Amino acid sequence: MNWLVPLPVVMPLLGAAVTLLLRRHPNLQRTVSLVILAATLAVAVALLALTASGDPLIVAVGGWAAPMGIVLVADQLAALMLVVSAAVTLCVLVYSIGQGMADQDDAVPVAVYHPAYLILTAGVTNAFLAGDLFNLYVGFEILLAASYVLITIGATKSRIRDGTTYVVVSLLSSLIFLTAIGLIYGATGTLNLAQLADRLDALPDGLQLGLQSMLLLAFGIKAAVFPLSAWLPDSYPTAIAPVTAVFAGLLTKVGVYAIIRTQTLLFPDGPADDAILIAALLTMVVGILGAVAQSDIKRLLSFTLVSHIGYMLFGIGLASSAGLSGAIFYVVHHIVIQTTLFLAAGLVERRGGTTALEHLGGLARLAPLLGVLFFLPALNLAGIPPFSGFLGKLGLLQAGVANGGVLAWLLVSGGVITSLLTLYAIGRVWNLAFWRTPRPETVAADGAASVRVLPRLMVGATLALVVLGTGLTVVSGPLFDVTGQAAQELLDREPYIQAVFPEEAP
Amino acid sequence: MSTNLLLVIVVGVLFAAGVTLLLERSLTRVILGITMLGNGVNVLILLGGAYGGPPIVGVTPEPGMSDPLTQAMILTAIVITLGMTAFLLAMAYRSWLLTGHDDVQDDVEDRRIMERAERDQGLEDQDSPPVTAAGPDNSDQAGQR
Amino acid sequence: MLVLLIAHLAAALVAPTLVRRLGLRAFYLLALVPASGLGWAVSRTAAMRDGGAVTEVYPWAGQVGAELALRMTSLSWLMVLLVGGVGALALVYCARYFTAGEPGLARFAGVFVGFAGAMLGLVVSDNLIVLYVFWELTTVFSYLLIGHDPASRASRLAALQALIVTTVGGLAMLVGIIMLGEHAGSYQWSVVQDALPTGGYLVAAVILLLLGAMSKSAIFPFSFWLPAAMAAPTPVSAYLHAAAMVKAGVFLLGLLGPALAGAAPWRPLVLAGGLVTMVLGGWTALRQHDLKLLLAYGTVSQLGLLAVALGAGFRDAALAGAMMLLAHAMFKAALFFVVGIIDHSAGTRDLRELSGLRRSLPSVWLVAVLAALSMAGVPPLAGFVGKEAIFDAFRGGGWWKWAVLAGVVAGSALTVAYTLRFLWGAFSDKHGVAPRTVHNVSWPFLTPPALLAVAGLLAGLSSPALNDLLAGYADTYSGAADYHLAVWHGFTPALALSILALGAGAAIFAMTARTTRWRRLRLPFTGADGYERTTGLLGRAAVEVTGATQRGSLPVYLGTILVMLVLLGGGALLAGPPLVGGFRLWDDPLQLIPAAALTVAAVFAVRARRRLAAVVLVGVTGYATAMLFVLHGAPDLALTQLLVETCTMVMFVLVLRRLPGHFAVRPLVSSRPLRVAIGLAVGAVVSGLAYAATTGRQAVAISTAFGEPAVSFGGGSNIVNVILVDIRAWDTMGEISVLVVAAIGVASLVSGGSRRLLRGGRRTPLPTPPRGEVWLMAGHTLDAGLRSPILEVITRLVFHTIVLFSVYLLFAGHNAPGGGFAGGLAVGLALVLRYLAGGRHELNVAAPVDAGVVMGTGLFIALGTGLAALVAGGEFLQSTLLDWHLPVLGHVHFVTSTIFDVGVYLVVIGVVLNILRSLGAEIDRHDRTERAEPARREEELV
Amino acid sequence: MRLPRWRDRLLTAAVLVTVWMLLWGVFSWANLISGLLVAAVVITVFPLPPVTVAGRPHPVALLRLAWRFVIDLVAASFQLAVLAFRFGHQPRSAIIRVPLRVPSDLVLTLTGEAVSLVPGSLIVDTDRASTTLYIHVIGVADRAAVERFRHEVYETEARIVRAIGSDDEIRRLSDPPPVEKRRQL
Amino acid sequence: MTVQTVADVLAGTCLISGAFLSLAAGVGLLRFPDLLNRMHAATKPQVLGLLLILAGTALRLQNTIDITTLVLVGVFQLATAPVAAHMVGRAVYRAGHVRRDLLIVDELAEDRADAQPPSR
Amino acid sequence: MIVVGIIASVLLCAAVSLVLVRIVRGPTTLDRIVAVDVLLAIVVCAIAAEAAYTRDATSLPILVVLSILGFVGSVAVARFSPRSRR
Ligand code: NA
Ligand code: NA
Repeated sequence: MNWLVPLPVVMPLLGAAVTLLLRRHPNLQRTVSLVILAATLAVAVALLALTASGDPLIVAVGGWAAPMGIVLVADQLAALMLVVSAAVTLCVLVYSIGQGMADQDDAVPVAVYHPAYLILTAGVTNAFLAGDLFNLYVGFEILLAASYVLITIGATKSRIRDGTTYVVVSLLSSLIFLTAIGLIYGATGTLNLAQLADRLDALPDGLQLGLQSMLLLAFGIKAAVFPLSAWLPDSYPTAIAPVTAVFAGLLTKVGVYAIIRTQTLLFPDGPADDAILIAALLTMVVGILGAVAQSDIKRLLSFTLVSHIGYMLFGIGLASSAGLSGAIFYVVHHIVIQTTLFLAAGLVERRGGTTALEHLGGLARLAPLLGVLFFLPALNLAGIPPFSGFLGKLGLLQAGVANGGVLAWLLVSGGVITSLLTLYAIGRVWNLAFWRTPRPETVAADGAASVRVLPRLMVGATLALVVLGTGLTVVSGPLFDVTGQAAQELLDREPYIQAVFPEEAP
Repeated sequence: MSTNLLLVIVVGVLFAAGVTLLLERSLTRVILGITMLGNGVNVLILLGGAYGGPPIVGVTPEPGMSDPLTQAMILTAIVITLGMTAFLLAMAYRSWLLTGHDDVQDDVEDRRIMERAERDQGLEDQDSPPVTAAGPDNSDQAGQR
Repeated sequence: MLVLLIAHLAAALVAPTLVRRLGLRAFYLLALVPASGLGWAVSRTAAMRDGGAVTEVYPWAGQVGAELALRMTSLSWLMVLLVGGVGALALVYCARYFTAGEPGLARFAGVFVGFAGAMLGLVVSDNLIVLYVFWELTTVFSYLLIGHDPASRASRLAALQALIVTTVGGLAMLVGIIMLGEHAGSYQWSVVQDALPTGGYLVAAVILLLLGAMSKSAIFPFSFWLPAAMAAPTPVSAYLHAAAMVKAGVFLLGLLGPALAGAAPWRPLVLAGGLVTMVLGGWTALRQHDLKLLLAYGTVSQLGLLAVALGAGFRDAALAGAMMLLAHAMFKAALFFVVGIIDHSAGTRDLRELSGLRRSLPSVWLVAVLAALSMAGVPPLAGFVGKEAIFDAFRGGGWWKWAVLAGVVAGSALTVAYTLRFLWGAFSDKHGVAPRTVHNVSWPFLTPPALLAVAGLLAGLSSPALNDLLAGYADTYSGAADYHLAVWHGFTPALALSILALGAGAAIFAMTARTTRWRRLRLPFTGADGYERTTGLLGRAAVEVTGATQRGSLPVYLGTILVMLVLLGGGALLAGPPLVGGFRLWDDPLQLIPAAALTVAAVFAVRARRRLAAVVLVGVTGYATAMLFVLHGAPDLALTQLLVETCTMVMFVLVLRRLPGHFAVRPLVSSRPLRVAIGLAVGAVVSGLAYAATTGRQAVAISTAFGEPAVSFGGGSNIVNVILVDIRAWDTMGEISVLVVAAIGVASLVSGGSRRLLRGGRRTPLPTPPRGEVWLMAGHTLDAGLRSPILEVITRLVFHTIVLFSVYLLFAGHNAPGGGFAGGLAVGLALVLRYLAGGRHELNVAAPVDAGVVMGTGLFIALGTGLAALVAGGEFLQSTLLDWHLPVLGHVHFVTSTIFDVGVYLVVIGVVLNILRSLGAEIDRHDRTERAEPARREEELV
Repeated sequence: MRLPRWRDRLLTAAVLVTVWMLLWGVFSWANLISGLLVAAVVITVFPLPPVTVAGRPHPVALLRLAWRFVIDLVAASFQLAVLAFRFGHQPRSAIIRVPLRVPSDLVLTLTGEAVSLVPGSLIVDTDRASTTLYIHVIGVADRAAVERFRHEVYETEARIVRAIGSDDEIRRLSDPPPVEKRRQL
Repeated sequence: MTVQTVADVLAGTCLISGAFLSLAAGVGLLRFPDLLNRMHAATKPQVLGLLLILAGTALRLQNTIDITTLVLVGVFQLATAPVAAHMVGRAVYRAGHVRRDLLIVDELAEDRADAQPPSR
Repeated sequence: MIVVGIIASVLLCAAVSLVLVRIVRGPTTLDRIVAVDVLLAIVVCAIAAEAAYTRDATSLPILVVLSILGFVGSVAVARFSPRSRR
């Protein structure tokens, strides 16, 4: 079944090619995109099932065996990420189709959106599957290039301004990543991750640390780790809702994924773990304080996004099986929830005409369903039990307590405070936007515009994600099985390396 | 492995110049900075591969070939940089079309919060209990910090 | 038990629909759900004797210790009774309390039932994680219930306050739970209590757990949230604050006490907190005018008492506490219900406005008195039994018990006093206040409080029977089992204390009724102040921190990243061994020339004040880099770099023709030294790393083995090209996707999302060319001043040649420098030439296809070769060598990866075409519209 | 009308095939056939107006043209190099109008090219309607030198037309130089 | 003196002359007073210098495959270099970067003045 | 041949330096573009000379590219040079 492995990348690219050819047929384009992403989801699920045995699936692309050619590696972690990302991208696609049809594609030109969106998906899946450092870079480039297009779609003044921040910072991170690759290749003469795992060990410590920190820097920017995170809240909120949603949910997590992968596989001795923990703490606290200071839902959510990246780093920095498992669980949770919240924020914007808190009010009464669509994921984000946010946090806190070090305890406290402040920030949003009596201006606008009806597809897509997010609670047992196994595989390294180089097995 | 000092210096020069341009406000300069950094990275990658003749079988004997893999990487990087440059230039143009210049502006919302911080105010939130007795126009507090 | 929980959940979900369908009658139906909990608990009564337990375990997320382990022991049995019983009654009460049109009623019903379910789950959880789950759920549901009237700011704020304060405690508790659980290796309380840690670890855990319990139960200093939460509708107050939410805290004390009360911080914290709360709560209750608030502070006070009793950590106190828990639930719920009735029929709860209700609402009065006397501790009511048991428990045995006893007695006196104030305030005839006119109270409205009040009486009377059931819990404590619950123990010191409390209470009431000076007596600092100050500080901190870190400025962000690079990279360099690896000055002295040129150009590019000058200088660095490639034995790179440089130059020119010639002088002049410093530092660090990395190499590069397989498997002798189209074709596939999407983006940006986007081809018929020589298809459409016959003729002559050359590059690339990229770029530049010579119409005619179609086709071909290999049974993108011997042509050698390269070639052509259409033709069009219709341009800008 | 178009197309194809063979550097049947194929594809995919060459190549005249070109090139390059190294000397220059006698873009272009390629002269502008080249010349000291140069350009035109021009065009070379024509206007 | 040596000597001469012409171009480019004059200097390495060096290279490589390419390079360079020079020269003139004091005569300016202003 | 190589290198190096000065000095963009043209011509010469020196023809395609497409950049600049538009 190895032939399935390249498909999550190939199919979206094929879809992009087809949608480019079909650019004058919006309906066909939509159908193609939907079919492609649904198929990608199916393949991802199949891969998750196939890798459950603990043996990663390996494909030497083009038949060029490692380390010569590029290998794609689908282990539990990669497969899990594929499933989540495919599910989320599919829902967001439905949402954006709903939005596009409602707005007659004024804001989302189909001819640009669909190919770019599919290419974005391909980049994400490629990054997850990459078993080769340079191919990881290419995966990043694909998703970033597509994201540049998506974030500036419509090319309004504010989108250009905020998009510039995003694009330039991302380009810098890409350059740093490429620098790191150049240095790593210079030092080791290989690009294959499994082989690098071996060859990097042989390098002097200082050099290893230098290479590691360059990679961490590059991924840290993408993952929005403090102090490399300031670009995010300035750039994400301005884009159209589905774009913001999928960026917030998915793209930062690709950075986190890359950190997890490289830290565990390439630098298992963990000289940077303390630094990661400190960064995690700062990210959490500074991020959530930022959220508290905001008065716009989308910006506020962007800051919570930054803040909660800290949780994932926390687990990575602990470098224990429990910590990694918690971090991976949290990644999965956060992808779904953060996406959902931004989609809901998009609905809020449609219904209330804005996401600025000062102009919102009474949404719980005006649109009760929207209230539910926001409230549940919001609680989930704040880590209210029994939602997945709680379970992930629980796993992390347990790992932190089990670690018992001073930094770990600081992180536990920071995690708790962040959780509380997230609740506070979310509570303020709920109080103002949903509970407070509707603002006069909202009411006035409400009477006039029929636009304020929420398109069924958009609501349906959001609802599906809410259900998915809530469903994580129900399946948390099996999910923790997967994340636990993934974490164990990561720490062992051997399954990965042996899968890539079977002949060297003892 | 010994290394080519000249190329190391070239890398440094390109990075230094690229970064200096990158930190400017004019998008044109930023783009040029990125172009130069791109060249710098390419030379850096080149540096990581062996020096030699063109890696073409039959032209150069195999032990004397330069490293083809670094070249393939650089080629990929060059082409990607081309695409990105085009995109950034389009952004610069759009920015000019919309605002009359290509300077990257500061974020409005961030400015607002920074101003609040400078004026020593808390949240602007009608629904929280009043944060400090001092209102926005309590100026004697403002000068303290 | 799981069935019960699921029933609650299901009921909560259907409740809104039910209420919408059936109106208020739905509440009766919903009341059946908690009632079934009550019934179930009653049916399990027998099992509760002698410390029996009912247990159920279901898997959930065992990896984090979360298993649905449910276990009912005697204390939880008691709580189930209360939760179910009071819950059912509260729902029944709702049916009358609300009017049918009440906004948000449907949601309210669902939340209420959900809350009851959460409370039920909380008390039957054996797993501490699951307990926390339900604990937080009650918090959230209470948030929604307290904020039932969201239009009121007070109600919203109170809800948020309750949420935050109890969550603070909850999170602390969670950490405590985790500490215990991680130590024990299990989160099952029945396991954990036998595997407790010791020392400071235990102390910390206990403190954290107590924070949770105390904040939930509104123990000082967290008590402030509870009275504020009175903004909720009365049934909610009755339920949350009598039987449910706040009881969770004391329940936790009772649950953990047997195992943890011995830990150092437990008793001091619990007893001190409880006593202070009891006295302060009672005292404050005396000050209230709002009956509901009076009861609320009364609740605070009683919670203090319950905390003292259940947290004291020995058998008799626990027994007393359990009894008091039961009693309190009954009388407090009944009294809240009464207040609700009064509010309903008299229209106010302010005791200064209420007068004559004893006569107008005699039945209500009767119920109120019965409940109130239980609260005051008058025999033979349940409240008396409980309180006397407490007095007895703390009698004797150490100074701290005496101190507690004194406090409890004082608190009880205050309880008596505010009880009297309540009865007096609600029902008496007041001087100078006109008797309120009231509506009649229907019996279903009064039934719930009446039932509870009577239950209080019955519980008091049947206390010996209850003793057997509650002792099952109390006996889990160490200590002699010498006390039994009963109304009458004879003339004991406890009875004396009861009488003392009653008398003192009456005296205090009498005193406070006369004067108001005592009202000024209050603490200098309250929890509410603390909350406000904390949130205020939080707001300030948030703004300050965000203002400091979130500068909103791109250069600052980039600078931060680069400084981090310098710190991390430089730090690693300094941490490592000194850089002493071998080096050579150069590989070829000729490298000096491009290196020097590059340096000069780089320095002056940084200093350039004109855009195009900077572009040219940066271009020079590019050309110099190309020369370095040539000298390094990388002709493919040089070829591509030169083509790309030309392309880049053209793109710059196309865009910059619209921008001002000079850079604005304004920005960042002052920070220039800083920028240069960062630049130099980054340059130094990267150089250092490059040096360290390349001298640190020990292994042989994998690419040294590429030569032979490139020929035998890849079918090409240009290894770089074989890598690109075969060995690492997967990367190339990604790379062309990048190009495609970038090109789409360029079009999207330049056209600003307009729908004519990306469309190529001839849209409007061209004007017919004038008579005479025609060299280009649309040269005549260009302004005469821009045309040049020489350029047109040469373009005409070399265009096909360039395209031909590009095909050569494409096919020769496998064995010599070239390939799809270079070929595609060459065609692109040929098209640029056409555009330059003939203008935008010429471009359309030159390539009368949609650029998207070209890109799409190219991408499709590249992917298609990959998929074809997959279908044929190979790996994705696997190539095949084909060799034929044909007549005339001789030996033909073909590699399928060439088809892939053709795809690349097409993609690159499409990309350049698309970029050219956007940056060239589209901008031309803007220029035209701008000149033709200045007004419309304004519109576009906005 | 049909025949010349086919001839033009074949000419284009022949040029392309030649270039193709030169690029590969191997004169084989395989290259010839593939060259034809590629040329056909290129011409079909990117159609352009036919290159209407009125005349036909005259080999002797072509050789003469080439020879004179090389001579001029070497001489001018040498002169200009001397000029470059004559420090302290400010060379004078002129911009001259040269209306050609043969009204053809191709002749205009080729003459322009030939003039440009020889160092010391540069086409500053053209006027299509009157087939006029405006040439910047360096190192001319006076009016006489200007006229000498103008004459040289006419000779270049003549050599080019004689090499590739039609009979009609060659006949036009004997017309009086249009400089006077213009002045008369 | 073998044929090979003769070829090498010739090639060396060609290469050095070509390089020298490049240097002359550099000097002229730096020294000539106005842009149009500098452009003349620029033509030398593009034409004769290049042709010389290509000839030298051909003499060294001595095989058909490469010589044909060199021929093409020469032809292409001859075809395209004047176009660039012409376009730049035109732009220079139109932008007015001309030292008129160094011009003996400017017949283009005369014609411009006669005719209607250039069309846009 | 070594002597030839050294002499040619020195000459070309000197030429590059002079051209660079013009590129840096300007003063106009067109000055720079002319200088870049010369620079490219020198690059062609240098690559060809290198090929001659090493008798290695692999870089010849670069020469073809430069000879047939090198002029596009300057034409573009000239075509859109600010004042020639009107
Ligand atoms: Na050839
Ligand atoms: Na000339």
